[in-house]
Amino acid sequence: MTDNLVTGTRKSLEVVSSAPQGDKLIKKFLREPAAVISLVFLALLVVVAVLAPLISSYDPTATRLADVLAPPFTAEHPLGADGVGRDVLANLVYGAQTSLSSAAIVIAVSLLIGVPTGLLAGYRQGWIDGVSMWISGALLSLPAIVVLLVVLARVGRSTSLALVVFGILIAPSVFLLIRGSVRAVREELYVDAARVSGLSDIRIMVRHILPVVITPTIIQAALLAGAGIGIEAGIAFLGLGSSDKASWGLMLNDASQNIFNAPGLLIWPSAALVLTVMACTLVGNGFRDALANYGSSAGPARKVKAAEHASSTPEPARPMKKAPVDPGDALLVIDDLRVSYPRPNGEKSDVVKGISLRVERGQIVGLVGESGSGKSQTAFSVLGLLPGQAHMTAGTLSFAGVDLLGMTPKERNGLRGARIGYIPQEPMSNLDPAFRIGSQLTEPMRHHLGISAKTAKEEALKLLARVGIPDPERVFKSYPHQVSGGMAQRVLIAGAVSCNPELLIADEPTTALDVTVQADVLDLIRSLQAERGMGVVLVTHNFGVVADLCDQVAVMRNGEIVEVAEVTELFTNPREEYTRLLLDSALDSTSKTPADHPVEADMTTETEGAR
Amino acid sequence: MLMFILRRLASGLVLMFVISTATFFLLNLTGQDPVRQVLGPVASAEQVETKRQQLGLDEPLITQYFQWLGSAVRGDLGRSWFTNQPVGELLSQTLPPTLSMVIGSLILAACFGTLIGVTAALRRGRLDRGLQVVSTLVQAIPGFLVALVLALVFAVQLRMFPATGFTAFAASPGKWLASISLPVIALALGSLASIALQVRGSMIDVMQQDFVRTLRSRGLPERSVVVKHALRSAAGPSLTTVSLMFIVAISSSVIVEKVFNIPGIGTQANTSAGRGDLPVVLGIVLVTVVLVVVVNLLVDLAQGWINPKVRVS
Amino acid sequence: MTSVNQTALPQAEPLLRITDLTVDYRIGGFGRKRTFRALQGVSLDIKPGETLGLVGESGSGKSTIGRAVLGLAPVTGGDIRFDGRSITRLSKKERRALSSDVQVVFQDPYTSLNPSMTISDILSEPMQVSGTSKVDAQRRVRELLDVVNLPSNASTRYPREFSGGQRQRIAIARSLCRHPKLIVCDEPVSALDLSTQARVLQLFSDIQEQTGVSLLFVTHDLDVVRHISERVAVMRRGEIVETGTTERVIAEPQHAYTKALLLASPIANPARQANRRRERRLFLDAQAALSTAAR
Amino acid sequence: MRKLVGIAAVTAVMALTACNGSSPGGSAASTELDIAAIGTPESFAPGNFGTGPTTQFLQPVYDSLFRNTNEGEPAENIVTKWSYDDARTKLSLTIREGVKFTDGTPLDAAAVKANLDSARKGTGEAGGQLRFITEVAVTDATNLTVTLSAPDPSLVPNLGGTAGVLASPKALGTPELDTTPVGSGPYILDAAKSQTGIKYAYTRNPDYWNAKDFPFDTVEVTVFNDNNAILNALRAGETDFAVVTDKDSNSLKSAGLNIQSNPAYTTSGLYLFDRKGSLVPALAEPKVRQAINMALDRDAIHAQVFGGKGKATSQVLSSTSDAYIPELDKKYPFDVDGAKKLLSDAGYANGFILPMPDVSPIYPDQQAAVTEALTAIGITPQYQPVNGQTFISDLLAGKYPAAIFGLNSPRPWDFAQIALTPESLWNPFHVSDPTVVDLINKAQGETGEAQTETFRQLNTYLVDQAWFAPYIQSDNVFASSADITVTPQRYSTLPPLWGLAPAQK
Repeated sequence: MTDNLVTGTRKSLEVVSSAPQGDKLIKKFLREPAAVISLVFLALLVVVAVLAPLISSYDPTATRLADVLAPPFTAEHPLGADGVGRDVLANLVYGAQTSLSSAAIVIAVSLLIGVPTGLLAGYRQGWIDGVSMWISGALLSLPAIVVLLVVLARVGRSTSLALVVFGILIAPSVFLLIRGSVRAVREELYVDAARVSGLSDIRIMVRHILPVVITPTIIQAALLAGAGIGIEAGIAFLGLGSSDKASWGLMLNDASQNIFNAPGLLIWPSAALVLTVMACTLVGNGFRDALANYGSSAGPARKVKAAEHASSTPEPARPMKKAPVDPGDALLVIDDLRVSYPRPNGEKSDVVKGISLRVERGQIVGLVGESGSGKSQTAFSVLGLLPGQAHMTAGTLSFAGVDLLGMTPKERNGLRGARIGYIPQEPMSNLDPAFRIGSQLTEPMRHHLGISAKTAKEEALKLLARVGIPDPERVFKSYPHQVSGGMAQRVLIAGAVSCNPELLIADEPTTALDVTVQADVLDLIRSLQAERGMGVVLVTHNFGVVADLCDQVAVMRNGEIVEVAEVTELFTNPREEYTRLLLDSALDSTSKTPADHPVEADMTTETEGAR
Repeated sequence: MLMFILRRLASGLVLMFVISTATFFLLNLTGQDPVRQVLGPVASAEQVETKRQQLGLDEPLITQYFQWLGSAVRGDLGRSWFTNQPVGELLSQTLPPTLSMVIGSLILAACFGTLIGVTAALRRGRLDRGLQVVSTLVQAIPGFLVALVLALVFAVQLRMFPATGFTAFAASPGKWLASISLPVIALALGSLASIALQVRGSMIDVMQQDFVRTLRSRGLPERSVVVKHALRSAAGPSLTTVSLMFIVAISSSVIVEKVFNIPGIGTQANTSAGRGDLPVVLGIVLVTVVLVVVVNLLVDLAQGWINPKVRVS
Repeated sequence: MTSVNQTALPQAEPLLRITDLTVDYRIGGFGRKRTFRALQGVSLDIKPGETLGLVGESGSGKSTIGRAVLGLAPVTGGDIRFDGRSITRLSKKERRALSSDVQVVFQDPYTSLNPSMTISDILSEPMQVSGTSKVDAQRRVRELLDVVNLPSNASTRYPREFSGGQRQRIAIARSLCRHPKLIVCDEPVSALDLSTQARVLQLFSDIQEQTGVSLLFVTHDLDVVRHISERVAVMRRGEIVETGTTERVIAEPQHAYTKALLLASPIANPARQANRRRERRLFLDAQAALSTAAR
Repeated sequence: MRKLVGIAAVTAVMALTACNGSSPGGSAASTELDIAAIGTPESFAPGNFGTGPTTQFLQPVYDSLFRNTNEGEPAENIVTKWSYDDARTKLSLTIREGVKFTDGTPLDAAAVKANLDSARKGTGEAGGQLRFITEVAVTDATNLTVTLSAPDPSLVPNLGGTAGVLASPKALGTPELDTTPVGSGPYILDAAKSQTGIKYAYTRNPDYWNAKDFPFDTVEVTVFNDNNAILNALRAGETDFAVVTDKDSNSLKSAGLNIQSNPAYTTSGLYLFDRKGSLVPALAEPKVRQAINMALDRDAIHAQVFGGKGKATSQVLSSTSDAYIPELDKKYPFDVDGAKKLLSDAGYANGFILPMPDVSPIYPDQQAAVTEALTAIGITPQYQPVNGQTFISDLLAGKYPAAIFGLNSPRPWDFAQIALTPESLWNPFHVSDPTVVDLINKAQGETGEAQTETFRQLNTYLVDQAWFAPYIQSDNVFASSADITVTPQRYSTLPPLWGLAPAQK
């Protein structure tokens, strides 16, 4: 049970950064049927516990010899009586009281210890943090039962004592959660902003940190409740708890003693226990999921990311309305490409709305647009790497005269890396941190070219030297975190061209780089392209990069291509208003000041984006 | 690397010291006379005094503590007050059954949990939802209930496995496997569900990582992407879970050993704590802490293997 | 629109003077200590109503200067004087008092606003600290929204309902709420789309014109600097390599690094970019020859 | 992925079938005896152990001086001839010749003396049974005399139990003897297969003088901590013999096990220790104690709590002994109104509060029954949480005025010794009643019919005065596999090792 709490802690932490306000969260929560049912169940349980005297007229601890193992479903004992003649129903409902109060004790103790220490350690850091982390680690590495046994053996049977001890032992889960949340929030810029605004530490704590900590604490409390109820039952079952109160654990103990005489006795307490613990977990998880979904919809940038999940490439479908376009001898032909994502409310949101594009062999085509214009989605469509739930259709999607749409995922995979190369945007996050750069370079080569490990290594070293890495041997042996961002991007470029692809798809290949490195990388891409005669699709938002590299430019906006032109033509004589607006926004000395285009103040039409 | 191991071991030593000290004084807290307990009601006051001297309990508590600590450091954990058996010998007898069970259950839980978690993460849909429901259910079922039912069905009714007892591996590997099968399953079930959920979660996260897309863009076979690359990265958080599970499994073994009458460290802890057999309880506490320290160290080393970045710090 | 005009200071007296500033970050946690020197003896001045652009690549220490001025970075040496008095080491209380004069706009519009607070709360929070009444604060919020070209009904909404550019406007409004004399702008437009970037920069210019506030404008983009600031300081590896008027630095860079920076930035004009590329090639070859000769 | 799952499943199935192949075959072979025990032996050093369940661990390795017959009468074993002097304070013993301990030491008179001397210093119940011995004198290699401070009617039968076991004089006094017995018995403890406190494996002593009485080649005594585990082991055929609860006996019977019940020589009831009224004055009043006796519905308790096993009675002396008087059981019929009347006669019409230890973890159903009975007549039991470790010493220290408890009650003399004299261990408030003391002193010097008569008077007096409120003299229920037969022994709570034999097929 402990492990769940602690892993749960980690999961809860992930949602800390997006603290929502109540009403929306509840709406989200209500969309999780399991959680809602569980919450209703727990509410009913509370009602049952409170109304116990009304539900059963029996004293749960009163025994009647005449009723020993009385059968269930009689008027006298609706659920029968146990091995010492106690009414099962009465024990079940009064047991709910015990279970709920056990949950309360565990929650109270662990929160009382965990929350203040967590706040202190997270906010103060330094030695307080070090010491409390050590203690928390020490507590977590204690086997709970052994400690309970020792304590109970010395102090005597007492459920509440055992629960208090358990609460202390489990307090680190709360501590870690709170500490983690506080640290996460501390790092947030808005806390810095609040500090700069002149807020006192206490005010920052109350206004900015506590609200964020509260929701995960509630989640954790739900999980703690489950653990507390479970441990109470365990203690009672082992005969280490108080015996003067009804308890599901005691019922289980009695039932297990009568397992051959009246196996039916096992059903009621087991069901009550399992359902209650499960309900607590589900409520906790429900809140967490609600929060997690919630957090992910915070910004447009995060939406796509969270929506993406790993799965096989979606089956492409061809819309029936149009006949395929003849690809001719073009390298890449895209016709009427559409990509859409399902929305939570069941509708679809179109991110690419029927675009057409042609890339000739050896040609560099720039795909320019602001964030959300669909340029990256277009690139991924060509690669066949759209996330699982994306829906893609196209009239034509052909590469070097081959119809990509008709291919099996396996055939498609055979093209990737071998004939179509890909350069991603973020150099660091695109290398597998667990593998040496060398093995990440050689693996695709060995797979596609069928060469030996030795040959692959030689090739890789040559490639590394080619992309301008001064010490290929060292980089070959390095892990990604041991090289700089510029180096990593060169490694990724080396990987993209390692199998001599005919088409290179570069998705903002220089955006994450410093400007001097960017210039070097652009030079590298240009020279590689010239050397190998690759066709290149270059996705970028930077007109400088376009001007530097491209032959042909397609300007995208809201999932559509608004203009395609030869590069010089586009810069000297933009046809579309939008292209002009974008060009004017460029801040370099050639452009006019943006003041010529008054800013639209009406926020309902304004869509100021961020990358 | 060596520094790292040494630092962890030093921290482990401190932990051992702190916990054994706490246990020692806790056990002496209530001021009950342990000697009377050892000798039983029949013994005369004189006999009790003799025994007290024999056990060194006439000394002040602090002296007793340092005497114990002194010999513990030299590897002598003393003898049981009740059976006069050397604690070291007792531990060497009770550890194998428990470790067989605990390690067996972790292996089982890790293998099948990973398998199920990965499958659920990749397939999603109905299988995934099913997994989540079943996992929550399984985690909610108390271990003793599982053990009870397993014993009844597979041992008593079907007689597929022994219902009670433990056979040492050295005595008969086949019987050893048979004797730990049911306890291992009983212990593993909950952990298996947690690991499956954990692996599923991290796997889903990893599969969303940029580098996975880039690996795919290199045309690597799906199996290589999933098993070689993604799973390795996803294993990190799950490994931490495994070390926590080890601790939980040691705890749960108290109950499982009781149900299957396995003479392990949990049973011993229960008996000795119950009657206040201080040397034995201290020995058990020490050995569990050592195990936990070692397992945590191994997990950290494994983390380093999985995530080279960790190795540096 | 109330405008706070420049305080009557003689032009020679800078609003912010940083002398020989050194900042060391501690890395590694409990027990093991190592330090990383982020700034090494940096000096610069900002006059009232002036905008100083601070350019450099990632890790050059440019953001650290801003954070040091705000009291968010551990200063190990040197002095920061604001309005004639040292603010290098202030007590928490003094630092809070300073908050009405020195404000900030951060880079990331997504994390710089507390997602659980309404725009009204975010904007009025700094004012409540200084004891402004609720009614006054509400009035000021409306004013501020107007200044940054957001409709007044925005005040009841939450940050996530706004786009990146709009959030940045909210952050700017927050920085303005107590009529500061200096705003530290830490890459405030680098996460924005091109067209948005231009509009936000324009907003900064407008505000400066209206209020006479000084800006310490940290950015990696020389084009941005050219747009916003009269003076520029170029940073590299924790040191300032060159300072001067923006025009002069761009037209005739003195330091090789500045030159490299300028030549690396691509121009949105194919012909001129091709030219610049050639220049850069030549420059780099010359540099290489120089370093070979030196050896 | 599917392939992987498949492989894993196949491995699992193979592992399972492999287990199945080597699953335990049960202990059907007549050469192996598996016994389930619930306690652990305190020690293997003579005098340091108890007299009850410990027997199971000692009998395989130790000979005792006598061997009691199935009727509980002492008979020859190591001692071949014995006699008392007229004052019954000198016991002469003749030792069997040629018996050797397994370490080669001869079992002679000197060895017996060494054992008795050592055992009487022992701290266990067995040692306590030797407390009347003042001297042991060796006459020659095979003869010795035991001198007593006062007559001890139970000495000889006790020397046929654990008080009379003989360990090698070489091992006496060594710490190893606590865990490793060296005796002259039919079996030797196999240390390699044994685990102290958990499992004791015995193999044949090849040189044993009386091997024919011990048909099994090996004996294994396993300690169980959980009742369900015992039931499972019995049902799975992993154990041949175990003591089970009354309630479980029926279901075990239908599972094909032999069920036998035999008096447990334990009187269960409400022990009214505070007869002086030190803590609860009401208990000093005989009418109150009698009322409590009348409040107990013994037949119901017999049927419900003890599954109809054992004997419902209001007497503490064993119903198998001659001191038992059937008529006395009619003295306190279940009569709530009568009990209430007695209470009000004694001046406790409104009842009183009776503090007692909470024994619900061990005797939940007995506690339930007693609570029901006391509550019915207005006495409020107040259960106090008990620390398992200190329960017995708390009882002995007189912390509780009354307790739900069970005392061993074999021969009347033994019961008088442990519970009736003012110094008795189980007379924690040291109540001294001249009638009781006189009767016990009288019986000490008597034998045969005269002694029996004295004990009958004592019994009658105890019941009249309601010294106790017993309800059942319980039975031990033995469950055994169909492969063995079980022959119990009178006055012994467990059948002796020689009482277990392979079933005739």
